[in-house]
Amino acid sequence: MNEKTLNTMLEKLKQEFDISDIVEHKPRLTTFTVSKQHAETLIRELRDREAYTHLNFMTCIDYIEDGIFSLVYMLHNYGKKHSLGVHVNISRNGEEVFSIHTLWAQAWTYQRELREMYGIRFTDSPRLDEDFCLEGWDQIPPMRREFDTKKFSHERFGHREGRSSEVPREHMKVQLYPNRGGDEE
Amino acid sequence: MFKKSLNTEDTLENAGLTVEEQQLFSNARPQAYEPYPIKAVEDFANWARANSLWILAFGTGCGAIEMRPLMTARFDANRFGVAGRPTPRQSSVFVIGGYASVKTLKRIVRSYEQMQGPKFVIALGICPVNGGMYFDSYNTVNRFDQYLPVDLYITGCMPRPEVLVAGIMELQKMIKAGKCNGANRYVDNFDWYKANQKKVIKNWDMPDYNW
Amino acid sequence: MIYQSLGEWFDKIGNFSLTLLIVTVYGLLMGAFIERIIAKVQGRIGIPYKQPFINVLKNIFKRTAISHGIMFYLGPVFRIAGGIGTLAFIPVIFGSETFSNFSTAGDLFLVIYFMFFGQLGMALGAGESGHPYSAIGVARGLSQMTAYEVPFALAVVAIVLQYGTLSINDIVAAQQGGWQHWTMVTNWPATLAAMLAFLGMTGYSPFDIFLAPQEIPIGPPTEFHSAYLGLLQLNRALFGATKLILFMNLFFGGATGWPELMLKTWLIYMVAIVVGVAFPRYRVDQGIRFFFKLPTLIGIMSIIYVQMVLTA
Amino acid sequence: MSLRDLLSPFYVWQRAFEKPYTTKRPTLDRPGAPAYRGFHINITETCVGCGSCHTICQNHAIDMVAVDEYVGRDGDSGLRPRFDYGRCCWCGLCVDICTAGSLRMSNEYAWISEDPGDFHFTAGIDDKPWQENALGYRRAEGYHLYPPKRITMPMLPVEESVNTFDEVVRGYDKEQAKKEADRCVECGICVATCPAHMDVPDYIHSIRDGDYEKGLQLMYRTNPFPATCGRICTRRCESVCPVGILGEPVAIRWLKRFIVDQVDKKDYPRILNEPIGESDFKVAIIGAGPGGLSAAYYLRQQGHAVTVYESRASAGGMLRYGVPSYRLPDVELDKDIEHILAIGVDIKYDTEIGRDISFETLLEDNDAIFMSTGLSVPSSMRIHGEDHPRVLSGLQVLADVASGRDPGIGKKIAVIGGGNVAMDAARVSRRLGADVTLLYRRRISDMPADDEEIDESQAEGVVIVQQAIPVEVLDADGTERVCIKWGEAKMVDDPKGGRPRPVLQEDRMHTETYDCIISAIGQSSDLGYLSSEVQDQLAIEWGRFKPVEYQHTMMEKVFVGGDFANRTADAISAIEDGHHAARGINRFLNPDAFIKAEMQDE
Amino acid sequence: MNTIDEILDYAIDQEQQAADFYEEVAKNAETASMKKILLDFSEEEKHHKKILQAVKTGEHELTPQQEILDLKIADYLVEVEVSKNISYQDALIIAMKRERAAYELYTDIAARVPEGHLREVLDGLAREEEKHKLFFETEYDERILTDN
Amino acid sequence: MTSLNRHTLTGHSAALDFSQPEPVDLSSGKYVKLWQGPQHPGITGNMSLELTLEGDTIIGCKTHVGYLHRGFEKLMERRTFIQNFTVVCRIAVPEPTFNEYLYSHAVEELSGIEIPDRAVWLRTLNLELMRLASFLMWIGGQSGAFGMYTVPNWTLSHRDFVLDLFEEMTGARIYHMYIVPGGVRAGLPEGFEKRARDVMDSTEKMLGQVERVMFNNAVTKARSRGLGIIDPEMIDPYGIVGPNARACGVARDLRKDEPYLAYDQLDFDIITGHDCDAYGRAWQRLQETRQSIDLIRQCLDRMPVDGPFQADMPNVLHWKVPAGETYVKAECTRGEYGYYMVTDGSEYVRRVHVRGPSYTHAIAVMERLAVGCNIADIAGLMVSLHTYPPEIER
Repeated sequence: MNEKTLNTMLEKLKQEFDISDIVEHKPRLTTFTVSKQHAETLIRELRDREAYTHLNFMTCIDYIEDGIFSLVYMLHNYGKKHSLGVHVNISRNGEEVFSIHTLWAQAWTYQRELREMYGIRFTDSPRLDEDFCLEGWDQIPPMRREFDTKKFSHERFGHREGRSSEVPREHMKVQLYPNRGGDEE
Repeated sequence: MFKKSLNTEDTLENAGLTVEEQQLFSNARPQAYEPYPIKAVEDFANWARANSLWILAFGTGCGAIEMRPLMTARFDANRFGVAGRPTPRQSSVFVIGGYASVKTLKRIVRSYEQMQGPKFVIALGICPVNGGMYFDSYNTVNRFDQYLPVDLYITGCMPRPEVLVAGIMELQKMIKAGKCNGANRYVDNFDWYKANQKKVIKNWDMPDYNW
Repeated sequence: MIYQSLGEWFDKIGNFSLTLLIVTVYGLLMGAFIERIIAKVQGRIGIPYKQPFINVLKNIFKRTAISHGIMFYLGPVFRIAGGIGTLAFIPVIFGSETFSNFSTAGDLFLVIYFMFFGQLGMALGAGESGHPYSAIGVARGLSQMTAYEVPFALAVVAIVLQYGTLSINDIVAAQQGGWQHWTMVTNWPATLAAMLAFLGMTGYSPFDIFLAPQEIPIGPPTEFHSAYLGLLQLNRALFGATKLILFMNLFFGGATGWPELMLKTWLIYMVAIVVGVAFPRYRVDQGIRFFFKLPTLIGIMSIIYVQMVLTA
Repeated sequence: MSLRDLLSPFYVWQRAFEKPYTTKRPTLDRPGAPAYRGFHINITETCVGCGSCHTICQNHAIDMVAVDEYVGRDGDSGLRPRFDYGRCCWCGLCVDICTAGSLRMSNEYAWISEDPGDFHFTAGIDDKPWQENALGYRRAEGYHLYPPKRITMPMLPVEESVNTFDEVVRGYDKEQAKKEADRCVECGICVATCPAHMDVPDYIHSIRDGDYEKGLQLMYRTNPFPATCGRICTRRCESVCPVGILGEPVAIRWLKRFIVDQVDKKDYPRILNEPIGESDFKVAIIGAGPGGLSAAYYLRQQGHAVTVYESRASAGGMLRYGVPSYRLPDVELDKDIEHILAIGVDIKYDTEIGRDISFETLLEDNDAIFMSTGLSVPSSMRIHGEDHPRVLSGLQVLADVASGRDPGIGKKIAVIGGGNVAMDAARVSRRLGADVTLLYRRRISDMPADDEEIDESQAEGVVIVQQAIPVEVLDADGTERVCIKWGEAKMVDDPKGGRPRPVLQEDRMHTETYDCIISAIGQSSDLGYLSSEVQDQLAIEWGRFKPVEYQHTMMEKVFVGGDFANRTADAISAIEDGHHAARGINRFLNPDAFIKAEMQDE
Repeated sequence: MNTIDEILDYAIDQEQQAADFYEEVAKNAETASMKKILLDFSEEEKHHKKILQAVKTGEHELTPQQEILDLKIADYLVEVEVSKNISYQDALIIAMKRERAAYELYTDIAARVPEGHLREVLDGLAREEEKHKLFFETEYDERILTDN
Repeated sequence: MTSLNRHTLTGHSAALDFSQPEPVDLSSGKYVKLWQGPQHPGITGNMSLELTLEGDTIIGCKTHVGYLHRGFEKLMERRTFIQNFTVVCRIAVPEPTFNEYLYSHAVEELSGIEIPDRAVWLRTLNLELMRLASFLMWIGGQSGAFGMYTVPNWTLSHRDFVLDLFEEMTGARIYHMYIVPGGVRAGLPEGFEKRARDVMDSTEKMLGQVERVMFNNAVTKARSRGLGIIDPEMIDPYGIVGPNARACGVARDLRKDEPYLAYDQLDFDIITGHDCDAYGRAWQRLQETRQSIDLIRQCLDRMPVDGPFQADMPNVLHWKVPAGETYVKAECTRGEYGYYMVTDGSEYVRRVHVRGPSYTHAIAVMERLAVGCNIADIAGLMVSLHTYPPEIER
């Protein structure tokens, strides 16, 4: 997509919507952040007006340190061969989000997955509470960053015993120079 | 008939099932397989079992990908008496194709219990041994032998069809020698296995035993 | 059927048992042989000849820990009874006292009855298993059977009319004296109709939907296992061979010795195989449609042919 | 439904008359491809147990386990990888990363067992049938998971360097240092080999993080001479660096130097901010070389009153008087020394024991003594004519130059020896404008001097004559000059082992005249300041101190260290001796504290 | 010195003298460490003596044909005076020079006697002394000529 | 019953009607609920369909996945960049190299690494071989789903010959782990080109036979004509990509649209079809298989024989990729396969999202197309969409 048309479009959108952090990652991919209030309309506009008709995927990034989930809607315009990544930041603690299942047929599947993996609720999204990948999950949603999968796996599934490993450096210290080296007594 | 015998002493509760569902499943404990009293008969039976291994067509993990070449022209396992069988009732070998997610484990347990003895389990790949690639995954079990008895392990990721053939031959040898008694182990340690299964399968909405 | 003495009865039964054994073993062997031919087409080697026997033995040695009620037991029993019954009234070797079985004047009707009997019994047993796949398989099997029985029945009627007898032995006798006397030549439309029905009868592609592992596993015997399955397998071998013998008798001049029988039945079987490996399977509705079209037409034609041409 | 669609499928029968696709004996006929990634092979002899395979394995399939056979070899952790085939995914990353190139994979792939606990083995140690397989995966030529080549160090061009005493090595910039630090695999094998056991991987890590202050703190934990060692260390660490097995070792010394270069001297107190303990003890230290000052630094940290006695006018010992400033500028040495003194170490210059103050008095007045007087006496060649006035010692020449005196060497000189002192003498002489010939008994490859030194000196125009045994020094008749007679040597293998020994060939003698001859064949210690009784009490055997724990001697209060005691004759061992002695003195002074601590540990 | 036994006796005596020499020097040595070294040398000589005694009784055989490595260090070093505060380097030089002298002595004698058993014994003794010299030369090569 | 959402192809609105079918009253006895899978040979991989039947006709279908869920996206967050490349290939077993390529490409893009020319060609060859192998298996699967077991035996054998090539080239049959961030792991072994050409020749010959046997087949046509018709209107709203879309005449192929690797130097055209049914899709894939063979031959012709196959790389043990965000995609056998990667400058990746085409094909599209199908056709329909569960659930 040539730069000029892209910029024109972004300028236009900027006037109408609350858009920030526009980054052009490569000629065929631009991302920006839009406020939650404007997001649904913006995405619909992009689909209907700007011909970003293909939803590549929809996903979520957990910025635990900022306390937000960043929802990502990757839209593609086949005509211009250009992808737009729309970030929508929401709070990590149980904020409900608009659903786009009326825009794309597969969107509710993504939303069902995000509900399961992050615990995000989408308003009126069909079959939202059905199990998707997990069954009988009794922990915090696993894709949240505070969930420690290794620890969980070790506790619940256990490992075969009979394994132990030495650290070369420590091993050599014990074997070769037990009283020397950096450790102050 | 078996399924109605709800009041025998050594029964399982199958708690958690609705009353209608309880009627659908047996409550009787599984019983160990007793060899025929005459050794020659048992040996003959074992020979027949060894040479007619029907594998349950349940691709539980990546391992399923190598089952296809195995069963088709390149490796043609049919000539070793191996055949795929789509129903657990008729199968005698369960091939665990690698990792088992918790959700699949539930189905594996159920399918395994539906198989009629003597039955054998081959575990493919590294994941059933010690977690393999997914030792830290929250959704796959690490030690398959905690949940079902395994007769033979074939390591590799994935094990090639050639090793599968070798494994099948090894299994045949073991069966002929009468050494393959994983199913009896399952019966003997039934409560232990069930406890382990229930430890990881959290929504236990299936019967404890459903043969 | 009136026999002189009880001793003759015993002789008969003994002879029949021998026939039964030979035909079953032959059926199993033929199964392996056919499997190997299919394997060859698929670029494989295929099962060893002993495999069907081992499979049956293995299944019989297998433990059973499950039942779905009396009818479930009876399914395989009915089925094998159907198989044995069918064979019982077919003269296997023409002109041989030992291998003529209980063939009598109206045996053709009995044979056709027994052919149905087994299927229905099986259907009842499978239905009792309670498995939805069984039920679907049974529905498919029965509807397909109904479909292929039409051309088959028409063909049989045609030859009954042609030879004016209901005795298989007589029908075979009428075809003696060289290939030009075989029904295949004398009444080719009936043979054609019957052979098309035969495709459906053998359960190879394109008419194997009721046993299909892909579409629904594995049809009526989904729940059958161990010895029940062993019986079904035995029956499949026996019944398969019996059907071939019947077709051979009705349309291909029968056989005067075992080698002839084997060659002819194998060739007949090959018809199903030649078609079977080349085609996928029809859905059951497509199968029914198929049988109700061309084969039925040919069947009707064969009767007309008999009436107009042969008896004219 | 066309007729074609009915007939065309029968083509299927064509296949029936062709050869089947089936492999006849699948278990025998199909070995893995030549580069198949099958079961692991480890050449345990080559393996150094660096544990990179363990680190890179995402499945934690590799354990490093001790193999007794290999424990205690230099540059070898004594560990070998043990594989868990309940984890391994045969990605071969371990093979790719293997620093020693010892790990590879066979093309064997069949392992069947009834017991899931079976699938462990230590490759190369446990007997497995595939150990000898010639085929299997190897890392491809030209494929690396870490850069095998070192970042080139910027140097003063030879044309310039030969004319100046300015530092030759310019030091890395940040970008270069980061890149070089990146090459480290963090195995820590160097830590064992480093006499001071410095936390090499950790301070290299701090370079990658850009946290030089942390790096400095780490270095001072084991070595109070980082600026010095960053320039002139003999870097035994680099000789065992696993990265150097197949490529070039990580430039550990230059990275150390880089950290020091990044930190301004005036920030030292803030960054290091050593806690100074409370103590009433007095410790005397004889010799302000690296050993003595190192001991002083660590003793001072414990709060002891430390006094260093130095016979010369400046501290630093050999570092100042033996190492020329183009290798170690005084300002860098001072950076280290000044910080040591800054934490409260008292130093008395121009004070010679035995002359200004007696050893016995010292012993009397202090609670402990640490002696580290180094090797100050040049070894004599013990050949005829050696006492010729134009035969100078290398040490003397270097000390003269360091002190700013003219050693008066002339225009054409010969240096005898092959160690670092010889190299230094030769290169200093070049800088003073002389033509230098270096005579060495053995081959260049046998030289104990650093390879870099040898290369650089040759680049600077030093002519090295190898296998030349000096036999006699002669007067050059009627001149101020001197003649040396030397014979060619041939190298003979010693049947009892050891390196090949040079044997003089009497029929191949040469004589050459020089302005002077600098002898630098070795040094020995001067025990002159110790009375013979003291010497007896110290129980020196075969020219060495009897080894006792923590640098303690047989005398109660006396600890020794440095070249004086250990004979390895490099700064870093002296530093560690000092550190270790400090530890020993501490234990000696506060035995209760240690007993208590040890009891608590148990 | 005509018989083999006589020659061997002489050699044994020489070794004893050497041992005595080192003991004497050790007595006068200033430091205990140097004393220890010299006494070690003396022990070494006593060990040589034992070997020769064993040769005499036939328990040990001399090896006259053996090639002994000659490092020739003793050849070009200066003579050293025995003194009280003698260094290790000097002690080694003295020792190797003594062994060299003994070696030369036996070689000389051997050259004068006719070929035969006697000569073989003398040659063997020469080799033996050469071995001793090598011991000291190696020590010198290793510890003194360290080149650094 | 009236509320049941029976999709028809009349009118445009049908394509945009995404509403879920309302649950039926099972106790009425009029309907049967039937589970197909996970233990079922007619299912592509380990997944299951919850079917509601009225007679033989499906009136409701729900896809259930998760049997193969291993939490890759989570696992990748706690593995270093080099370690991840061994993990990703497990996401899609029949074509692992697409994962390897996309993962490596995303990492390279974020860290600004340019791979050498030879690596570009080796990757292209690898991906095309993978496409061929995958298509061969698919042809077998489609044929098997309709009950013809001859063709699977042939195609799977030839797939195995391609796997043999992989084994030589990469050192493994299934999980090649060949495309590594920074390039590839090795060059081609000696004699590879000839062996590859032999396999291409025999596969091409076999494909001819398959066309005669399977495609010009009255029964196949009877089964697959008119089965699972995708209305071209559905393509965007349902996110249908790859051969499924191209079979409807929509010329979308990332190899042409947004060329990656060496595809802009290869000579090929986008193949499109006009039958939107299962047969059309099968035909489309057969043609693409042939195209793939052609592309492999082109790759072999133009493969540089020497030169580096790995870019200059940092030490991977502590490799930090600069903070950034990217979405890379490639045309796999099923269509757009994409990796969305977010890094935060540490040694670990912040987030990876793997977009597999089956995500839409097997759930939204499948659930819709299944309605109105005969129960016997469900396996054929599913295979014709070329779904593969592990890439849905990861």
